[in-house]
Amino acid sequence: MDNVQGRPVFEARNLYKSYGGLRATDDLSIQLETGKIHALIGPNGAGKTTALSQLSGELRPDDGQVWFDGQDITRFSMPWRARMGVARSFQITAIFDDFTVAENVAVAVQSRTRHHFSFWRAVSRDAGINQRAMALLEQVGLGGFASRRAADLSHGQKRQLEIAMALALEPKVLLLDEPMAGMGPTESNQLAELLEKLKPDFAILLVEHDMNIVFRLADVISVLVNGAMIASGSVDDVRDNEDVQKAYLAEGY
Amino acid sequence: MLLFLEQLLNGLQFGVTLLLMASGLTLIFGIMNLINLAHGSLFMVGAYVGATAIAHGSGFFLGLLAGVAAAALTGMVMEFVIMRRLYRRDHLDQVLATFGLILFFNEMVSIIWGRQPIAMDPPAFLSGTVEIIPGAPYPAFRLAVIATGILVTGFLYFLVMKTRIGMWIRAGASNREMIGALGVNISLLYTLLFGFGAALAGLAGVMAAPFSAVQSGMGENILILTFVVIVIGGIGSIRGAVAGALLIGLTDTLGRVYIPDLMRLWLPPSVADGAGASLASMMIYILMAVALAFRPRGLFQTHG
Amino acid sequence: MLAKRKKAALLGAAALLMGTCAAGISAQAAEPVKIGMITTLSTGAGYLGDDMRKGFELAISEHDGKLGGADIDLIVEDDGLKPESARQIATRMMESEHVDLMTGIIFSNVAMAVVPKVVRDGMIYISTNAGPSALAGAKCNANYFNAAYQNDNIHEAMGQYVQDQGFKKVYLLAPNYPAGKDALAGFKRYYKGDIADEVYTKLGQTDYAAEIASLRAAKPDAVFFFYPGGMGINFIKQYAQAGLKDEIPLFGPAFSADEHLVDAVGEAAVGMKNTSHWSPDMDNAASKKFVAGYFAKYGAKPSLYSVQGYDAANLIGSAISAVGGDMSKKDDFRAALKKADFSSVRGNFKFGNNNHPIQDFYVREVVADPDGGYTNKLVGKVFSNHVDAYASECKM
Amino acid sequence: MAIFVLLALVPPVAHAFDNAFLITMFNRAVIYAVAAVGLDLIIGFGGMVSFGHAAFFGIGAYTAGILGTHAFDGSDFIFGWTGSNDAFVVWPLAMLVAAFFGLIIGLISLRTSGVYFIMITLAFAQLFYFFFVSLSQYGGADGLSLWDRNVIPGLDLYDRDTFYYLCFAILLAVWFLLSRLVGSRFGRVVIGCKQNERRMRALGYDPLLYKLTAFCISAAIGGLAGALIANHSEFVSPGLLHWSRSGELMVIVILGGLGTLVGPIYGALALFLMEESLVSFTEHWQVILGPVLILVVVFFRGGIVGFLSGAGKTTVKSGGDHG
Repeated sequence: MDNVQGRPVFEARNLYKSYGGLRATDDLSIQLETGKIHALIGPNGAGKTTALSQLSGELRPDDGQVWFDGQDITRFSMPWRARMGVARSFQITAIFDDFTVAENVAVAVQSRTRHHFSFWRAVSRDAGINQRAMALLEQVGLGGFASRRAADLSHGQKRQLEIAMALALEPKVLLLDEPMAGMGPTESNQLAELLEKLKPDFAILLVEHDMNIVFRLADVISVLVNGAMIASGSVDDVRDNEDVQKAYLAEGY
Repeated sequence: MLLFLEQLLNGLQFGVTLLLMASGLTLIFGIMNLINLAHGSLFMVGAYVGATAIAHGSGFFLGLLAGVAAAALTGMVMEFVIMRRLYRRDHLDQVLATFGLILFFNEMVSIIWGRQPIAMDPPAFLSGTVEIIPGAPYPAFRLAVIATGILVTGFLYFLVMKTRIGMWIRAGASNREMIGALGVNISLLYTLLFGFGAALAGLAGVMAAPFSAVQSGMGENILILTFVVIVIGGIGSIRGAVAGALLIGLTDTLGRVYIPDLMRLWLPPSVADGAGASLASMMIYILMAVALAFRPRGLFQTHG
Repeated sequence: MLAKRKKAALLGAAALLMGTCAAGISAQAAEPVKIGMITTLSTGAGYLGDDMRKGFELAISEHDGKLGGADIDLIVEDDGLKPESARQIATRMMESEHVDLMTGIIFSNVAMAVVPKVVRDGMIYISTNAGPSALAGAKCNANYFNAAYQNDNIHEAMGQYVQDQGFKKVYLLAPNYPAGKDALAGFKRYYKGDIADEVYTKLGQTDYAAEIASLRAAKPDAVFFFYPGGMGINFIKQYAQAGLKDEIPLFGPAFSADEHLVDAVGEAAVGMKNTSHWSPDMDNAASKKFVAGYFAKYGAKPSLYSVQGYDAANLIGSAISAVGGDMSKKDDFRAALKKADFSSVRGNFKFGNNNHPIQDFYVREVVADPDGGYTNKLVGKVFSNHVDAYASECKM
Repeated sequence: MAIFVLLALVPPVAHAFDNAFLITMFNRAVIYAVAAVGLDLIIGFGGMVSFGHAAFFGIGAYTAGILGTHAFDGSDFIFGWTGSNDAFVVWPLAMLVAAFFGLIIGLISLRTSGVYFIMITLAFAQLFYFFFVSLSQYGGADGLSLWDRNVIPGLDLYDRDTFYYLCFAILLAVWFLLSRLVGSRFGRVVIGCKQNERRMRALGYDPLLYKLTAFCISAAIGGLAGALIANHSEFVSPGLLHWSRSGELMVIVILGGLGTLVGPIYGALALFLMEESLVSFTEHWQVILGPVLILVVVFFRGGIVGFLSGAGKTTVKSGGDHG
């Protein structure tokens, strides 16, 4: 992590994306810095997931650029960006149900290594991969569940597993799409603590609904309404912004 | 030019037969998310029952009705006994179970009717020709097939676009959960819808019987073409089925006639005729591969 | 519980295995001459094999279940017009049922899958219909006898007839498979006029609307078509429905106008000229006895396929009697077959150097049968003692 | 692995009963099992429901048939090469040609998913079916006789037992290699793609690459099985590529147990034994096979292997999500 503090490691410049006549992303610019959590909030349908998909490479913007580590990666696919160090999690839990918990992480760890086209050696006995996977599971607090089938985990544990899989990519940037969705207060709290612990080493974009969590974790907050960013700044700035209050009141928050 | 128009009519006639098959299949797929390989068996049941009834002196219209009713009934029984267990299964299971149904039906008709094809003649009042294009007398029964196809398509359009049932169907095709929220008795609706699709297949079977061999396995050739039609059109889309059916009907007919001629421009006639006939038989599959290579979900995709 | 299931499954598999073995053994214990008949009984062409079998069985029943004095065990299997299933059946007949000789194949493509293999393995094969050119020329075999015709013959006869009748512009149609191409080649060997067009359709095609439209536009003065079985029924009907029957005359080989086919087509076929090596109204004692016997036994008119089955059975009978029922005398049996010492319903019949028939060919016309239905009537003779075009290539 | 012992015992048992046809029949089952094990790799592990696998089977068979024809009559095949009868040339080539067409078909088909994939693979198989139907210089619809079986120095492939054990050894080898493969790094990626392709992309994998490789491997195995069946029946025809043959291969996989690799071997045996024993009861044996198949699909999801291990594996809808 040799990034100088204060210079963005990941940056979106003037992204546009529309579907038919509908503007889903309207001149969105955002910067992520190592050691900071940048929260992206907004009412339902504001285009948060669409924006995140463009950052992760799953969707291509109609216009605008995405920069990572001083390189224009706008035309890079999601797998390519993931290998470079841009990891994401999904709003709807996306794990491999039929794999064990350890295998879930192992397949992510394997992504960092080469030799995917090895057809002969049993990956289940690959010490390098397995040890790293176990270490990551310990880190997110799933050390005791390694050999359980992933589908049998609780919801909160699945979300933790997703974080472990993202971390396995040894990314510089973490794009987290509502990681606390569907969690109880205790689980949310645990995950928040984990994110705080991870914060110094990563540039994190956090899409989140739960304002308490956002206010607790975020260094910078950006507010998205109808695809456009109506405010961006520190927690206090955004909390006092009239436009933001209006937008949220209209939604009934 | 005269010849070309006549060939267009031939292509259209084949196209509407495909359309009768395709519209039922695509509705069933769109709403129930079910691949039914046994749809061709319903076509066969319709043809057999229709031809048998007419051979026993029922008269054409009663025979037609018998064929359609038999197919619809078979379809509803099929749905009630087997298909409803498969809605929530993956496509692989559906393919295999309905493949099993094909084996069963093909063998069943050869037990009942024997292994040799049975013949059916067009009714006397449609056995002549009509000069719809001056100078080119065209068989009246084929015109009747085209007319039936157009009428049924019109009816389908009305049903899907203008009625309450149609609203459910459209809702179901675009959002499967929503249909449950509308408070409709889904399992009854599904059985009826399946029966309706089967009736269309049966109708296609009876209408096609005079110019096909009514025999065990007759459903499979048209079934594969029907799948090509709905896959090119976009599964679940009636508009896609119409476009696909016409495209395939015309490509097949015109290809058969004109590709050998085209090949003679480059090849000696003895080679060109055989090669042209071969290329013509591959043409629709090439068309499908090309269409899907550029539009992986068909021309009129309904499912995102 | 689990162990039990496994046991049950293995026992089941073992039982199936034993069952299959036992079937093989019990079949082996029988003594009569075993004839393996592979033929086409299903699909639109199923009646071809069925007629052939009926002819064959008629000959057996006329001799009280015997041929040439020996009891006959006739094993009949349907090939479904699939070469690969015929090949499997042939293997089973040879390896499991140990038949003494084989016969029955209708279609050339099926024959080509089976015959070269079985005759090379020493099996004697007598063809009751298919006569592919490949087996008549350089690849002829001492174990292979054709009791029907060489494929090209009947088409050649029609080529000659159409030429003699003075037609100048003929339209040709056949399915796109090797026998279809051979048919048109055979026709063109003797017809020297113009070809309006030469069209090959998909094998098994049932709807000929597009082809008929093109045909009409080409304005030929005659049409020659080779569509056996269900294809022929559909073609002739649709030809009449398109209003062409009285405008342009149809000509074909007997396969396009056999007794079943014309009955199924009905009025639309009347007047159609076709060539054959036999006709139901032929004036010889064997033929008359055969037609009467066939009708008495099956209540139906025999077709050329029935004739070929009947003649083949009698041919086999003549050879069995020559070896006194001892099928191990292979050389004597072959020599006896080659003599063709039986009375054919076709009149003239002998084998050429390539074990293919040398026989006469006739033109027939489809007429309404006074006894109901439709039938063929002799019009005239085209070839006498006709030898096929490949005999000279056979070094036998 | 009771099944392997059972298969190894077929020739001695058949000789004991003096019924050589049993070996011929089991040999067919063994060859179909080779193709089905290969198919299980992509359906059971990769989630790619190929309804056109008979294409590769046929391509392999025709490779052997065409090369054999030229070797037999000494005519030119291509660039002055007169074909070959050498199994060490023909069989690898059959695999290579099948893999090559697997690559092309896969490249186009894998752009689609769900039903579209099922149907486009079917369409490609039809394309090849009609191609061989019209390939008149090699028999067209009539098919092609293999005048001589392929040659392996020191082995007599015309000997029933030798050929049987050779095919059996190939089945063992294919089964073993694929068992290693599905446990390897590559295998894990392929299985991951089946479960959640989007997640795999987010983890930095390009699914197309891995699925395509698996598809080609499966095609190559199908090609090898095709070359074997050509030798077995000494005859090749478009019937090998008929769509119902693709269905049959899928039936074998499901009947035996999807995603187990050993299952398809049970499946092939079960199907052929069922056919042979039902045929002796009634020529209409498919009227029984059809419903049996439906029962297996509806109630014994795990197939024979699932039944033997005491649990019907239930699979949730995965490939067919059209939301």
